[in-house]
Amino acid sequence: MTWLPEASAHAMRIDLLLAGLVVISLAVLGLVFGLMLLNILRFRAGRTTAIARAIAAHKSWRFEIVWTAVTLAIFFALFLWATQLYVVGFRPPAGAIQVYVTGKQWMWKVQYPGGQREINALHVPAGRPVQLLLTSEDVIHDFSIPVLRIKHDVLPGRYQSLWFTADRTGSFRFYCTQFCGLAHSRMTGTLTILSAADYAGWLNSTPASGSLAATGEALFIRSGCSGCHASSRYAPDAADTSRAPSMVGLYGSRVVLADGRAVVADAAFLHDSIVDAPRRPGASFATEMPSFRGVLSEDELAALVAYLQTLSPTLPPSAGN
Amino acid sequence: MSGTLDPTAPQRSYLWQDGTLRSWLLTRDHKRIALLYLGSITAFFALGSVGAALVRLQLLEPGGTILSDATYNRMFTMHGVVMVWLFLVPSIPVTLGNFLVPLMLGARDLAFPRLNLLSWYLFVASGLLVVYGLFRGGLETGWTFYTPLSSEYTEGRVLPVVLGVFLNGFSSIATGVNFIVSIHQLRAPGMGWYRLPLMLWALYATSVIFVLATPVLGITLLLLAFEHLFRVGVFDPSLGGDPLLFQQLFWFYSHPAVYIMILPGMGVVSEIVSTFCHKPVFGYRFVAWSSVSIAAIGFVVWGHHMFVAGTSLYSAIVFSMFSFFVSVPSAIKVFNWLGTMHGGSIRLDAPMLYAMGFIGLFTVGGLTGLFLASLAADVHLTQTYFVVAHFHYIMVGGMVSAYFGGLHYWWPKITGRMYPETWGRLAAGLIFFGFNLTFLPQFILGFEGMPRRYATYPAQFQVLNVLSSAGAGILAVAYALPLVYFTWSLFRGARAPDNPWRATGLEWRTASPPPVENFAETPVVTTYAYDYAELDGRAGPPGTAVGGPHV
Amino acid sequence: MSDGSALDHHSPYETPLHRDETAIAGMWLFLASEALLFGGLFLICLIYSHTRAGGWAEGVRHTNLAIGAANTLILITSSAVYTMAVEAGKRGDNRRVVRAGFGAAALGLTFLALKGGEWGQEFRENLFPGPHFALHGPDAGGAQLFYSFYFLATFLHGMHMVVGIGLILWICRKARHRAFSAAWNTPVDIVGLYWSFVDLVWMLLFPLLYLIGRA
Amino acid sequence: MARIAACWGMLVLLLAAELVAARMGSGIGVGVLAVLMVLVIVLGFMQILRAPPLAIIFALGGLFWLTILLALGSLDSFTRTTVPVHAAALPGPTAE
Repeated sequence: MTWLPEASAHAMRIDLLLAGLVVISLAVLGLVFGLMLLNILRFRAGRTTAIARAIAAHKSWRFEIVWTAVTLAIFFALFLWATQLYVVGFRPPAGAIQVYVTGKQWMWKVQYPGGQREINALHVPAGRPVQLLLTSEDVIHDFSIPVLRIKHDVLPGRYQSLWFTADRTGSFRFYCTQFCGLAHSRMTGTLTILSAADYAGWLNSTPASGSLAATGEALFIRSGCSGCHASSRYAPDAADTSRAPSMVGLYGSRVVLADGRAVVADAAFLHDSIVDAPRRPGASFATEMPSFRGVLSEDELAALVAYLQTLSPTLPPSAGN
Repeated sequence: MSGTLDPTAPQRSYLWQDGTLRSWLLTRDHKRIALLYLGSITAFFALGSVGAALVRLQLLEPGGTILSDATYNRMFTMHGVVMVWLFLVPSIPVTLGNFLVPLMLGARDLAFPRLNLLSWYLFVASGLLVVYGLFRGGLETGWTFYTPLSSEYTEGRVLPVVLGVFLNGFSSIATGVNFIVSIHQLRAPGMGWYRLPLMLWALYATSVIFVLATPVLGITLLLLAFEHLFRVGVFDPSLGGDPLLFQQLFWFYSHPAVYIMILPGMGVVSEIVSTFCHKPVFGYRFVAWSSVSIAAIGFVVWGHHMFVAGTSLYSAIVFSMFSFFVSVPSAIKVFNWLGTMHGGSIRLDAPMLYAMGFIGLFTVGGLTGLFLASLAADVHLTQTYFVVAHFHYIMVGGMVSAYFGGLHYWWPKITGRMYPETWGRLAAGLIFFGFNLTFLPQFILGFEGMPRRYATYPAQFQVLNVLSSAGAGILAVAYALPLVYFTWSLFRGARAPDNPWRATGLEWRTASPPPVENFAETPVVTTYAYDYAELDGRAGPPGTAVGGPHV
Repeated sequence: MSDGSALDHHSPYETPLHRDETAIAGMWLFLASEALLFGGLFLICLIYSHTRAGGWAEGVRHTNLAIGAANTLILITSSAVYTMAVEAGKRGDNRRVVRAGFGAAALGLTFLALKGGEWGQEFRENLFPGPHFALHGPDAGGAQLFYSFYFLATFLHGMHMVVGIGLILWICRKARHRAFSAAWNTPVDIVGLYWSFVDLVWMLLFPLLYLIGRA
Repeated sequence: MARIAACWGMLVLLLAAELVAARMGSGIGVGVLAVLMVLVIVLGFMQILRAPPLAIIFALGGLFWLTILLALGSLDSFTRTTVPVHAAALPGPTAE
């Protein structure tokens, strides 16, 4: 397990605050446990001679004043330190890239100023302030990005703002952290921080809106496929195929079936596999895929297949099934 | 239990005065009501623990193989609802408190004995209603019932659970009214406010919260029930309603409820530490007033549950500042317990071990509370496992340790039997170890960003989760131990003398177990609460402790 | 408590006076608790009547002022009549307790009957919030919030009325058996506190539901 | 008896004044009159001043906590700036 990375200057400042809190806590803990231990060692019944206890009882108020005052002073300093870092969140800089994020049971829809849309994924450039405008279509969600040390609840009926300037490229996870019902723990996604040039390239290569593949992506989430199948190259769990095979690069690859035949996973194979999942030799997955016969319409299957094809970008998409 | 019936006992104890079931179910005796409560909350504690066990088993694997998402969500909701309202909130007040308040006051009973019995029936009814809702259909909103999830988007059984908790509130209010009025009106002759045991100060402060915070929960749940029933209501965002208002009202009760849980524990620890150090509590008045100020300031900090919820900046700043203030009186208490130990004559019997466990674990819980009171740090840590670990340190590490310590400490008085000391110490040690193994890793998980209430989680968190689950296994064994040896002691335990710990306090001046009237004649108080010199003078020179207080 | 002024053997009290004072103090404490119960409702009203002022006021304008004002008058009178029962109880005059008690209870029932009529009218006019809500326009949402508040507040107050009337009838039954005396009349007093409190809550609900924002 | 009649008379007068104030559109006036009515009931009918001192403490305590609830509970709503989402805007603005 690696330590949680810091992907912004703000994250570093928060970690400094946390470190300060940890140091203070350890000091107090050391004091409390140390005194407890010392007292036990020195004052065990039968081990100690009588000490002037009455004095302690009558002079207590001096100690009380001292430790009350010291605690208050430390607390006040902490309060100021933490508050000043919090206020920053309420003051987004002018000129930030505004990205709309909508939470919905149980997925995140992301929309960029240029009309690009994504599901459960967020691409941002490093070095430029980004402001997320968050709202929900149903219950309260929460958009949490641990590597940036920020989160905010996402409420129906109003916009919440969350802003940051990332300074480290890479792919990280974001979560829904406000309990939102059945598939709450599946409502996660990938934050991809790109260099400015990569970001521009990504914007250009991403279709603006409404394509068949985009519909398929939404279906992939809504029908529960994403609960088991990995579908993102960048996601931290892209390698996790314990529950089901990954969809990344599946289209066009060779698949060995239970009877030993090897077939190329083309559009028809994808279509039939969704309707009735094939058995694979030697593979032991934690979950068994249900049949989707009659659950998904043909239009929906087409959209799903179109989406799966985009996960193998080096191959040209077929003309459907 | 009739095996321990002893007709030759010199005094007719409250336990065997009249052994019929009817006499128990219609009793107005605060001591019997305490035992009725003890039985009920033990059952609910077991039920809540089953929920916890299933949650921890599920989290052994990142993919969560043993429960479906839906079942997992129901289980943590069940764990939360049962533990909070059917165990933690009532625990010490209704068992030890019911038993001890009149005894410590030198009174025959509480001010309103019939109200006391009614409160037990309300409690049982509410418990059954909640359990019915949780098991016939289930509920998956978490114990916080946030709208609009709980009002308009859940298929769960909101109504029975919410109405159960609503009823439960009336049981709490009845207990609170009873305690406050009793402490005002029924003190024995000579017992001034500064002669009250600190346990009573703590219970008084707790009762203030019972009486003044619980009704707000009541109205909040009624509003929620209305909205769930008619699918439209005052929190409905589609009408321009504000779901955060539900949270404001909910936390107006539920944050002070944390102090309902911890204040009685602090009272118990004050009693135990003083007795087992054979020394007056250091800074009595500060400890006493810190209870009252915790209860008072505890009412104005609820907004710290909502720092990322979308409340205003001003509100966040005000609540953050108050949240820092509320930890000052808690710190005062911890330092005063340590001051009490200094120069005492310390005996490490099981109750003292539990009390020291409380001090240590509560300190960790309090310090991590500072992280969450600090605005910017809270933004990163809230709603993750850090919060889960933090409040378990307060409620389980702190409160449950104190509850077990109190049970051991007063067990001889309640039952007239001694528990086996070695087993008591073993269980105390095991609880401390198992608890830390369970919840320390969760602080790290929280910092790493693992959200709470997740049925599945990314594989990178597995190691710490396995550690935590292993600790939970140890904790389960440790909690089962007292159940076994307490039961054993009812039949085979040594007879308890009236004052086995050489403690001050009026409850130790009567028989173990006490007679129905509590005291043969009304005791008269002539000295302050922890006057060991007077006690040793009365009892003659102590035979067991060399370091007795000869000044 | 049924055996009048004597203390029963289990009672934790020194003297009857001690017991009676304790009971009255306990009732006040319970009323403080009740005040916080309604406090949650008042908070809702305080906030929405500002943040959703337009819709809220529109809701207020649609309430039936005539019935509301009549009910206020009835409740004032009922509370006054029951206070006479309390005075009679202090003198040990059981007959007057019965008479005043029945009077207060009858007025209370009248209040509930009028309230029920008002509710019926509102249901017919589709003022109960939901998909068929009668008011439309930009402020309809706020008006629905108001009516959610209105129905819950009047329901809760109505439940308190029902409990109060039940308690008064219980007092009347005891008084008919000549249970009270100049030495012992605490239950009459305590029920009086409760009844006046229910009255007091209405004195606050009435302006909030019918008056403020009406003009 | 005279006390009860006087209180009743005062309450009726206050109610009438309340109706007049409401007609004039004075919300504050209505509020003040309502508080006066509550005072008449607490002092006249419930006779708080003749209750045991403990009762007065409890009543003041309840009032104090009620104030906390109303003051701190409304703090957030009255200091918050809310950007509402209009139903039409939900699919997302296309041009920014």
